[in-house]
Amino acid sequence: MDKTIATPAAAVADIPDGAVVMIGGFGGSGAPIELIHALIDRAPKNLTVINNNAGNGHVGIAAMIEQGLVAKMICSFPRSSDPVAFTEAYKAGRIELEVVPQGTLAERIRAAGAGIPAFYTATSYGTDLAEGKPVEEFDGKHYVRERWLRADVALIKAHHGDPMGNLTYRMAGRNFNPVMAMAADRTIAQVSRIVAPGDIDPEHIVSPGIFVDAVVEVPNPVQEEILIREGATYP
Amino acid sequence: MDKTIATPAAAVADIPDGAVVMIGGFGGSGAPIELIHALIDRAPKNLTVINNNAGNGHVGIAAMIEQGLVAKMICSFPRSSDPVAFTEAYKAGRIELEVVPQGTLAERIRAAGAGIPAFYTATSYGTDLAEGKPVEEFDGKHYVRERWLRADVALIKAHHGDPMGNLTYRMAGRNFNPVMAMAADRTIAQVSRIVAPGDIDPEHIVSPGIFVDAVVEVPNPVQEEILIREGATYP
Amino acid sequence: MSSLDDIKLTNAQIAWRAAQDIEDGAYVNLGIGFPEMVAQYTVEGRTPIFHTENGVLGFGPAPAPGDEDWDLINAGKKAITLKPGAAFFHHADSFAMVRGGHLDVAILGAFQVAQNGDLANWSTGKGAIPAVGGAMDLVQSAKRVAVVTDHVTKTGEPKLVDSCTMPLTGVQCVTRVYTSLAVVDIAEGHFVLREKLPAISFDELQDLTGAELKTEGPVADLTVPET
Amino acid sequence: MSSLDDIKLTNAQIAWRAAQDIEDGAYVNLGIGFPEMVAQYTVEGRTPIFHTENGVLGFGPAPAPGDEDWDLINAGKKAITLKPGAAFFHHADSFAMVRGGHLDVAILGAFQVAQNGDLANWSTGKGAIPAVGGAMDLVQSAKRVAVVTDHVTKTGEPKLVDSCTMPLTGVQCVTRVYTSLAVVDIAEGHFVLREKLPAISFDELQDLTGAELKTEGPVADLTVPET
Repeated sequence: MDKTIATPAAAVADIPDGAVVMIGGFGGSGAPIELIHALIDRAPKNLTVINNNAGNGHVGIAAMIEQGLVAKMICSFPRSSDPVAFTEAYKAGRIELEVVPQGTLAERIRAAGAGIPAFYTATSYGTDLAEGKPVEEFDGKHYVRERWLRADVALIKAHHGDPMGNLTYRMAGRNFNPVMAMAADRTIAQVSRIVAPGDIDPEHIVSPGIFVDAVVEVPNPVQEEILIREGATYP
Repeated sequence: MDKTIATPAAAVADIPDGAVVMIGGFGGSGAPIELIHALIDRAPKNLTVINNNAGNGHVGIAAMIEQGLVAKMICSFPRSSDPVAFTEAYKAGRIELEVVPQGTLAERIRAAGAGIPAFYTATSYGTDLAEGKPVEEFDGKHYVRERWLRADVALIKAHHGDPMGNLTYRMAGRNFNPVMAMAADRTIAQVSRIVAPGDIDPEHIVSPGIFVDAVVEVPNPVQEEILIREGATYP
Repeated sequence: MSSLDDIKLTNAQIAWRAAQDIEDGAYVNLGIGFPEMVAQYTVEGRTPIFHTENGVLGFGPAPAPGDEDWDLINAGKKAITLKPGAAFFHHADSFAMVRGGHLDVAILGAFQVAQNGDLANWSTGKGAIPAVGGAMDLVQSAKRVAVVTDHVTKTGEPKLVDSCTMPLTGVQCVTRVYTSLAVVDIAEGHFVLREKLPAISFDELQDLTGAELKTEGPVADLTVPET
Repeated sequence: MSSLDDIKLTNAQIAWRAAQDIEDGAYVNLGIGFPEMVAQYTVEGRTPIFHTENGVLGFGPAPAPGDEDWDLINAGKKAITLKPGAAFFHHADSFAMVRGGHLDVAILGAFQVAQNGDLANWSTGKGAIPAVGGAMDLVQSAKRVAVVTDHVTKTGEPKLVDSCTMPLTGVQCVTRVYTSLAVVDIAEGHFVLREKLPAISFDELQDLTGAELKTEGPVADLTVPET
């Protein structure tokens, strides 16, 4: 079994118009910029994008929005140091927004990966974000019922990967990446280095290969934060 | 902050009669035998014990049952190579049994640790084990609602631990231990070695210290499977 | 027909037949006991990845006696070894793999399989101490749920039945049954015979089956090597 | 009373006061911005462990400029460092810590806090793009939820109110408010004044507060160092 794919372009080649796409990362940390930019080159339309944020500057998810790929964002925090791409699209009515509390977002994604179609959380009870959702009382406390959140594709960034799809991450770059890997029909991981099966200690694997469909090596990935500080624009 | 405790006896000294006690391990793998035996020495009564199994031979959980500590077992599989302790107590009406499908057991425990009071699973739908539980249809499929499973105390077995409570595990000895660590008011871990904070790579910590209240070093822990093959009895 | 005992497949042969349907790279969970034998007959050139509920993916056969490490066991509490690329994880993650539909194949034993795919394999319902393990999770969520079993019970009663009389493990979950006499699919609420031993006639097989055996096109010969 | 601006505490001083209540070994989450300052005033001899939503426990202050590693950031996307014993984990585990009640203290900013503990801090409700982050998770589940805030808005309106008029972040969740003028607890649906600046009278403080300030025993002087 060999899940490696030669290039980011080849890895994202089959993502169709209208796809629901999870994209890992929290800000620039753990953001799969090379996969995102390869997707922009392909330019599918009407995507629903799931990420904690809604892009920053003019690269990554912000560039996806500017290039007109994104019909809807599902995120917890559509602000950033330079949120102009999302803000303009939103105010012009070109993009739909679903705001989800960050922990609920993470848990909805994990629930999809774990086969849990719905769960209860105290988060958002009594707030506008709970409107229309079933509420139930357990042991005298109120909870809101939330549904799983699945995707057609997940684009994630890992650190080391092997051909079986086993992955490690790098520091806080882990964030949403391992749960998104579980929740998509097809999970595509960019890794800084592909190693041989067995080279990652079985104790240290964070995402077992069962959750990963494709691994593409990007040896020196750019860091979104650096690009933004340089004022970079894609393409 | 120093969560280390000198001896298993001191670590379990406060567990009262009637406590709900999660005990990690799957068979003998990852079973905290020294903590269990220290608890038997203390001999609290009317405990509810949560474990995948219900003891084997005449050591560990089986010995807890034989010594009359256990009023109720919550487990997925109360059988073993030598299940006489549980079987006799059950047939004599001295012990109550709640059988939970293994994945539901793991998820109920994880849910308690994650603040999810209830969730839906397809597991057990249409079976006797779903009797009396709410059923709901999501996207055309039926699911059973399950409640979280909390405990007063968790006794777990880890590999390395530091004074802040950070833990690693050893091979398949991981099993229920990390989720039980999350789900108890007080989590007591026996570890083969206590190392200094920072000695465990932050990338390799499986249970962050926030889930762990007490760490006790048991340098050469016995393996339950070996005890059983030797025909050992405790005390 | 000769005596059933003379013609029927051994468990090893049933396991061999089940192994032929496991694709390269498939993620597979094998039930404790008889189903575990399927791993021994992995088709040359294919590398399925075996999952065990207690938190290992990518394990291999038992170690040599004396080499056991009892922290490295499978769901049947037997010592195992690791293949390159194996991974450890905790129980909630392990069942996220199961419940989340990430396993390609689960193969289990059965007391009874009904023509609608209902499976009874966890409790005889006769006052024995109930013990379910991970079976209810596996049958509801693996992409393909198959059963390996004798075609009939030790007393000659059908195990493929109209509807299960024993407590269910899962509803409408089994899609293929590998028996000691035949390979039977379950489709749209019916048994569909795919393969049978040449030594048994269709009518004889039907007599040993508790519900109608439909056919769709020709029924292939079920041929397996001596084992 | 002198001008409010002359007597009121700086944000640094409010943060200092909040830091005095953080116990040794407490697990603490500090909101983005002003609340983050609380970490700078950790009491000598205490070692709280700081949690950030994006998957780090046990982080330390910002690195020297130029030493940033942008894979190592906090929820405010600022570069951080690690203390010995730090751990990384994914987002679902991070919010398991939050939602599961494992955090001892969460300290957040506020637009409004109501006397029943309701908090509004995520949306002005005025057509700005909504952005909630992890606030709704934190306020419902940390063992103790405290707020650091100016006592009044820039235009002099009370931020401690009878009931919130802005969209809620959480209901009945805040138990203590550290303001630029006072320390106020919330107990049984009421504000209870614990400490106030000596330079302001009770009546003056009440006038700047949108609901009744109750007292239980003596009100202590709120005294903080110059910062």
